[in-house]
Amino acid sequence: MVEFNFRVGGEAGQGIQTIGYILAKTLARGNMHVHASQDYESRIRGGHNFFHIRVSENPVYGTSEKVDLLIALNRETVDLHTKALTEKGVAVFDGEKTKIEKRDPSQFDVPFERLAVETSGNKIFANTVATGAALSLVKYDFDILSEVLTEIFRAKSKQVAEDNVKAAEAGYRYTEENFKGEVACELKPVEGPRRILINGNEAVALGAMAAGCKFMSGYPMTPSTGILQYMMNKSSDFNLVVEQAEDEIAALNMAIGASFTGVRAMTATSGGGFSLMVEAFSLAGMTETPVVVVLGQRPGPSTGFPTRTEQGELEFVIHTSHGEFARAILAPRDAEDAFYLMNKAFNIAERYQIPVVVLTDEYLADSYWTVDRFDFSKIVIDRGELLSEEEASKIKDYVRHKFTESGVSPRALPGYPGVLVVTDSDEHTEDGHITESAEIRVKMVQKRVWKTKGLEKEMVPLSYGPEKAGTVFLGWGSTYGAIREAVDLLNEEGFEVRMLHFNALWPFPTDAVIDALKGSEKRVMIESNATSQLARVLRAETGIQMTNKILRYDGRPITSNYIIQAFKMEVRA
Amino acid sequence: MVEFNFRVGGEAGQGIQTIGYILAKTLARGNMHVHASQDYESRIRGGHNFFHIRVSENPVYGTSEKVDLLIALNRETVDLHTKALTEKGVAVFDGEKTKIEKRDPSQFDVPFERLAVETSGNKIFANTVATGAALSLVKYDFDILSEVLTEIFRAKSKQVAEDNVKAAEAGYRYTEENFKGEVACELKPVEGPRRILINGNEAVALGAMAAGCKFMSGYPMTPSTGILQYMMNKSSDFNLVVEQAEDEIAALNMAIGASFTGVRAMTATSGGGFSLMVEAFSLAGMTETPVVVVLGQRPGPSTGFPTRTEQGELEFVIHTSHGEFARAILAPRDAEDAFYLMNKAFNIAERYQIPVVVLTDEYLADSYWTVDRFDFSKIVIDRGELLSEEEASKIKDYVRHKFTESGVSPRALPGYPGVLVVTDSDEHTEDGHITESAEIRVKMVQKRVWKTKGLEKEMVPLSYGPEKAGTVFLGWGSTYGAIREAVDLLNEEGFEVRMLHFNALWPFPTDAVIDALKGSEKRVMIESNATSQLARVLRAETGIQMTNKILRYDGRPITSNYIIQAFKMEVRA
Amino acid sequence: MVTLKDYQGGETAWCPGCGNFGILTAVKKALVELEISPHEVLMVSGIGQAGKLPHYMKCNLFNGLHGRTLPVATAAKLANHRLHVFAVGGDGDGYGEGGNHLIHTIRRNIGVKYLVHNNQIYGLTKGQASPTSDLGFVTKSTPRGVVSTPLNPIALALALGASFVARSFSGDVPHLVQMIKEAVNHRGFALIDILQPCVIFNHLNTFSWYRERVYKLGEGDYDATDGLAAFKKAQEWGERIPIGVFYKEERPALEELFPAIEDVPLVKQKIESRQFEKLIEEFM
Amino acid sequence: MVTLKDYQGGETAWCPGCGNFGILTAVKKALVELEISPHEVLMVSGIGQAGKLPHYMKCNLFNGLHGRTLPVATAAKLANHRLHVFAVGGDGDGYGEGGNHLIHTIRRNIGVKYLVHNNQIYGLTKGQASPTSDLGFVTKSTPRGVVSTPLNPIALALALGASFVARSFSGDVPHLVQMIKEAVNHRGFALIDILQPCVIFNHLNTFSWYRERVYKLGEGDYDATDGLAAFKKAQEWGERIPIGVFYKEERPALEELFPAIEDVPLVKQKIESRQFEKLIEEFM
Ligand SMILES: Cc1ncc(C[n+]2csc(CCOP(=O)(O)OP(=O)(O)O)c2C)c(N)n1
Ligand SMILES: Cc1ncc(C[n+]2csc(CCOP(=O)(O)OP(=O)(O)O)c2C)c(N)n1
Ligand code: SF4
Ligand code: SF4
Ligand SMILES: [Mg+2]
Ligand SMILES: [Mg+2]
Repeated sequence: MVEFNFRVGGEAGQGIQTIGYILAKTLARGNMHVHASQDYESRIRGGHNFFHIRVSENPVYGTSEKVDLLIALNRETVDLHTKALTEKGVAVFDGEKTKIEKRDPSQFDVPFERLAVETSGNKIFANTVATGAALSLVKYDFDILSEVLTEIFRAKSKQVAEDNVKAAEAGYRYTEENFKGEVACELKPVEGPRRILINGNEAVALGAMAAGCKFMSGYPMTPSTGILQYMMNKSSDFNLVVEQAEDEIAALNMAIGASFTGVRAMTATSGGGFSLMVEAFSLAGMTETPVVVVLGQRPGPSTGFPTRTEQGELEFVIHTSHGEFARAILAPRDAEDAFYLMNKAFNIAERYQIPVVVLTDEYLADSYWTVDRFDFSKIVIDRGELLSEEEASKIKDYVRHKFTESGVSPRALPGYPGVLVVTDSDEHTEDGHITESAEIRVKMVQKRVWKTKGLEKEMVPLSYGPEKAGTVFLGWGSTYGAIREAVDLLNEEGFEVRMLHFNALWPFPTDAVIDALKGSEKRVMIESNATSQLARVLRAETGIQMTNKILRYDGRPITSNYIIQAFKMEVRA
Repeated sequence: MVEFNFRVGGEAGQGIQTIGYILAKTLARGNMHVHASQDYESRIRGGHNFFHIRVSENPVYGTSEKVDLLIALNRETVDLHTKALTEKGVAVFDGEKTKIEKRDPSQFDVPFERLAVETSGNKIFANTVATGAALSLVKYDFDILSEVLTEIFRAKSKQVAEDNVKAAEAGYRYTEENFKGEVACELKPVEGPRRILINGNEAVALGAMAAGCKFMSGYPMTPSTGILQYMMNKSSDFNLVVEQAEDEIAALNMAIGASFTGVRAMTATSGGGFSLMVEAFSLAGMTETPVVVVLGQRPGPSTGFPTRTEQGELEFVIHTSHGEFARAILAPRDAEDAFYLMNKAFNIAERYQIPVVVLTDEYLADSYWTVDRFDFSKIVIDRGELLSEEEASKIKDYVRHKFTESGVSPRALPGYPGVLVVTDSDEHTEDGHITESAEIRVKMVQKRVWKTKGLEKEMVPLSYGPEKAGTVFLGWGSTYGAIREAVDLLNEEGFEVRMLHFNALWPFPTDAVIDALKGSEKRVMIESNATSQLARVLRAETGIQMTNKILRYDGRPITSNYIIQAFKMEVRA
Repeated sequence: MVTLKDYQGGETAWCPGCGNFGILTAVKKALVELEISPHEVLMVSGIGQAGKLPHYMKCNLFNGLHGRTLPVATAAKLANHRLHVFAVGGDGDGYGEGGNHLIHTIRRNIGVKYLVHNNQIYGLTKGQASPTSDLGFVTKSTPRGVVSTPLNPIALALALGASFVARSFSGDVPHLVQMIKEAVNHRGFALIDILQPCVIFNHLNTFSWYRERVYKLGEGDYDATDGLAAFKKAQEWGERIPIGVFYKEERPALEELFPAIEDVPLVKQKIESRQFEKLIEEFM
Repeated sequence: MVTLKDYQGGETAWCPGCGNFGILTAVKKALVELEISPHEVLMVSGIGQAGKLPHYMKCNLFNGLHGRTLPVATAAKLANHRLHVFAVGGDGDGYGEGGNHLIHTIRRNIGVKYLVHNNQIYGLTKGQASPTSDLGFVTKSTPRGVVSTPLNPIALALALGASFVARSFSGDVPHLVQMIKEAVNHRGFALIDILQPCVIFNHLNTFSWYRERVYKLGEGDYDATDGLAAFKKAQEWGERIPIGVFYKEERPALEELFPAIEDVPLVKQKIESRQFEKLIEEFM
């Protein structure tokens, strides 16, 4: 078994996400590698959504266009996705509810609703019937499904859990008995470590919490709302203060206020919300207050495509806000990377006393990966030049913005006896009070702009693939999985391709990039945007120009297949 | 007479601006070329401010560090500026009020207050006495001063005007009688056309009005408040609607609302205010609503140096807002350029249906230039694809965002019978309604990103100086005067230097720049910022790297002298 | 003659049973009864379920940003005061993100009619607390229940000296039609806070919850010109919820106060650059 | 013992005679009388003349953005609720640019004490109308006089259910000291709107204008626990202007409602990454 792709489709409100998640979790429980992504519209009911699950014994890094098993909760799903079915692909649906004229062998009709009513007394269990049917088609171990269902629905009540198991079983048995066709392959649990199944937002939230973030303020906005909600839900049990702000302006100003007072603080939003935070971002720069902003990109401009994906904000965040000051920009590759990068983000923020942007996107936020259990021993909290009460009390005439060789000033906190912490959004002297002095201005600008010197050495891009390959695929953030797979597949086909991938973009690692691109003949920038932003940044910083670009900006994620096709059509040609 | 420099200094609230303006106006009335700049603090009373006037028979393009005549309204002014006095420089002050121990020949004591009380009965006329004294020192025609004073104060009352003239005369006569020293030169009116004396803000406002801007919404913020206030003051007489918004978010959203409804509309702010407009800027991009935003730069980040100057927002505005869409960026060189560029800004905004940023700065906003009377016959109103009621009524099924070859869609206005104008900040179909379609998305992105194609040809930088010179000084916006003068002076000294100067920066004129920089050996970027933003933009767009940079970021304007010194120390070395 | 057909729009993306449908019906009805044609109407809407309303009818539409309807609508009215300008948005949009504009738009008394679909929840983002969510209400963003005092839009508007303040209920279409008509006929700014059940995310303030509680002002001896009485009435929320016009006052609308547009709407005025030539004298 | 000397700051940049001086004196006096040490105080101030106040005394200071004091102060209080957190700003800052935060901060009832220097003008930007400028007042931005209804901060706060609403006058330092002390001792959010003459740009609402008009609440039979009476009183402006506590109500402050900080201030809590390891089970 190389891989198998499930897709669950239907209207918003039909419970697609639940079926999909249960399927993914059940497969992950069999120690397989799972990746799941979501395609949904900005509405609560109706329209067309789908949930795509890719599963394999080998690692899967991204999503796919292929479908081996389609679970169609409505007619439209059959219409839209049948063409994506692989040779042995099967579409399963409730023929009593979903009228489909042409019956071809790829279509398998299971009376989801009827079985639900018959076994569990309520048609709301129809989706669970479908789940059972789907796993039966690939001959997956029913006990695992039963275990997962029980776990998930136990929270509601024992009865609900039991009813779900019964419904699943009905679907499973019905399929065993009635399905006469063939599916691409069977799936069974494999030996190996049990992995966690987690999406980008959850990984970001958990990463932030593990990194010691204690304060989160946010305003709901797709695709980052999940971060706010996850942390909110854990706030009572884990001593977090999480506050829904009145708007994004308040959200970032709050995070800055909390951080100034001494706790690690963050906010999360998307492009439109970030646009409202731009003024406060500059405030963090001026007052040298560490803060982490998660920006979940979605296609803009303006409201754009609220529930879809894009990488349209790279140059915006590099250059955002009036005035000049240091910042750091990270862009996680996947859920695993997101967890550990959050730790890095908070450490950088405090070590350099700067705002840090973590650029995710809708694809990353909403997608699930199976990941090795996070290793908490790798979490290191480095609060930089944060002074304890005792340390601060030893300093005579403490001043917040002291000139130092590194540009970073020791940081005391308000409330320390004998110490006053003063800062200002106006240009200020070392003691934080307003100044009009030209001399101090120059020193303060230098401090704020260049204090991250050396940090670019920690922003190393990842090199992958045959070292000598003349063709280099470049990319950043959530395109990692797709590019990596494309590199593997192309090399298998005999092409010589390697990858240079960034999860840390600013300060830009100029030397490392120049070095990594030595000897390259074709340099192909792969981005989910229309203007190839990293290509422009890279040229500005290194002078090196791309020879080709593979771009996607229809709101859908880049896949390995998309890259390979574009490569063959345009780059190789 | 090559040139003569006056400087008036004192505390905020002492009326320095008034003396300065009257002096400048009186000199301009003598058909001389005048440039005046201001240095002031963010406070209403106290501190130290000065007003610098440079006057010459030949054009003067920028400010200067030299002082030939210092009018000191307090002791501090003498202390701070005496070292700037030229060889024959004179400081005039009121010795009865301002205690100065060391009396050297450069110091001339005029009892401003006493003469004011004696002649006009009130010490508030002391400043006018000082003005008279100053002009007497250079033997300037008193009648012109008398004329200007009368014009200015007549508005208050005939009595006030007369009292001012009497006070000025007292100062003038006292000086004639008592001054025994020498000044650098005498000043007298010259033949030639009478020019206007106007500052950057006034030129922007007047330019906007002449360009047909009928709606202005703003929130006060230095250095752009003057634009709001000027237009507000003229609104009743010239049928403008000018509204003070509750915040900058409202200000830009209002301008967009007015423009959507069909009137040319603008807002003006500085960096901090612009940061709050970023979200709405993206809205203008998405809804293809023309709008002009004047961004008067001041040193950031954050509140920064509210009353000082910088060019820190170039990359910010090029890359601002989430998502990708076309915009244009202009940066006037001086007051004259500002007037005409506002016309260009409004035309571009409507021709391409995009937001346009006009980047000024505090130095430009607050500085005065003598300028040839504006030529209104050069003002051309080009509203692009704006449909009249009649034109629109002929279109069957009018849609606002029609795909066209140019990317620009004919624009109808709400209220046209039989036509509905629909637009959306969400991704939309041609008819302006929300869509989730990948195909339409791609076409709409292409439309919004590339509709300005060809516009870069209108963004030609200005070449100045000996064509063959291997050294090129590059700069943008308000540094024009200083760079131009530096080029002239260096060529006079035997250096071979030319200038490439931008008043239009985006879309970037890549070909023109590559062309203009052919054969250059040294490329020196001159900017009022710390990171040399245009250098990075230029490299990103052309691959060409600067060999040297001359930067200033202490909040004070770049002068020709500053450039020449840096050139000799760093570039030539 | 204007008919409902003129206002017939395309497919909706709301959930079946949503309270928004009643508002859509009422808006169309009111406009028809007022004999206003679609091209004379400009709706400025925000982001949220409510903000989609104008897409589902026919009229000029600027569907702008979450929370920013009012500045756009204000300027549109000033640019062409012959248009009937409406602002349409949700409670999150208008009372959360857009709170500052609400305050200052009320102060301006601009002739914009503001319809707030108040479902006491963030609908489009799937169920977080809104500024009007009731105390204790458990939502996705308030697992321990709402603790902030709910925003009382009626009291707020009254405190700011609003000239027209009303509440209606999307379950009572005739009443809402009446309110909209009165608002349109009012001089200046009109706020209509519309109780709108969200059948998906708000299981507290449901159709029946509202229906059991609402009663109409103005059927007894209520005097809608007495500001203090209105403020007192505005405090009623819980067992009984008054709907109707709380307060109404006649005074000039902002668009009447600009000399520039006394005669001709701004958008109809010619651009005459040369008229500014006379200003040059000031700089000579 | 805390003395005035402990609060002695550097040189001021205000105009001679400015009403801000009285506020500075009162703030220092109140803190001394409350025996609060400078290091226990955090002032979050905005941009404007008012926002400079904390620079002229000694305390912890975050001088942030124009209009954005309240979110910063709110979060600071949540991060360390043992601090005495004040927000300080002008009328433009707090009622103009920052209006939305005021609304929602009042709803939260966070234990922040908010001092608004209300000079009915934009001082630092040299004299434009502010939201509280009186009708008809001619300023640099209102050559035809103010036409928008002035914002009544007292009425606004009451409408939003504020738990402590007061007005004072910078010309009556003892009164202001008293108000600040009551505010500090109050549980939750306290708004003190302070009438503050701007001697340069506001020649209408001068020291003597205010002095002739202000009178003290609470010297008669005024009941500061009756919201409706307070709202009625809040309408008084013109011939007579009441100062004092308009309304006061005891209820939990926001910082009391977070389980996370019931015992120990957030900033004093250890960072323990490993505690989250148990959450991993949810993803297995
Ligand atoms: C600046 C900004 N922040 C957040 C969002 C995300 N968002 C879209 S709708 C919405 C809330 C919707 O609630 P409400 O305004 O009450 O409208 P409803 O959907 O309930 O009708 C939010 C937060 C956005 N579009 N823009
Ligand atoms: C976002 C932003 N907009 C505008 C300004 C410019 N600004 C500085 S102070 C001020 C107004 C001051 O008025 P107020 O808040 O009443 O304070 P006052 O000076 O009267 O005490 C303004 C508009 C700014 N600093 N930031
Ligand atoms: S989520 Fe609620 S408000 Fe939105 S359409 Fe559905 S029922 Fe209506
Ligand atoms: S301008 Fe007004 S408020 Fe500002 S310091 Fe001067 S008197 Fe005070
Ligand atoms: Mg809502
Ligand atoms: Mg003020």
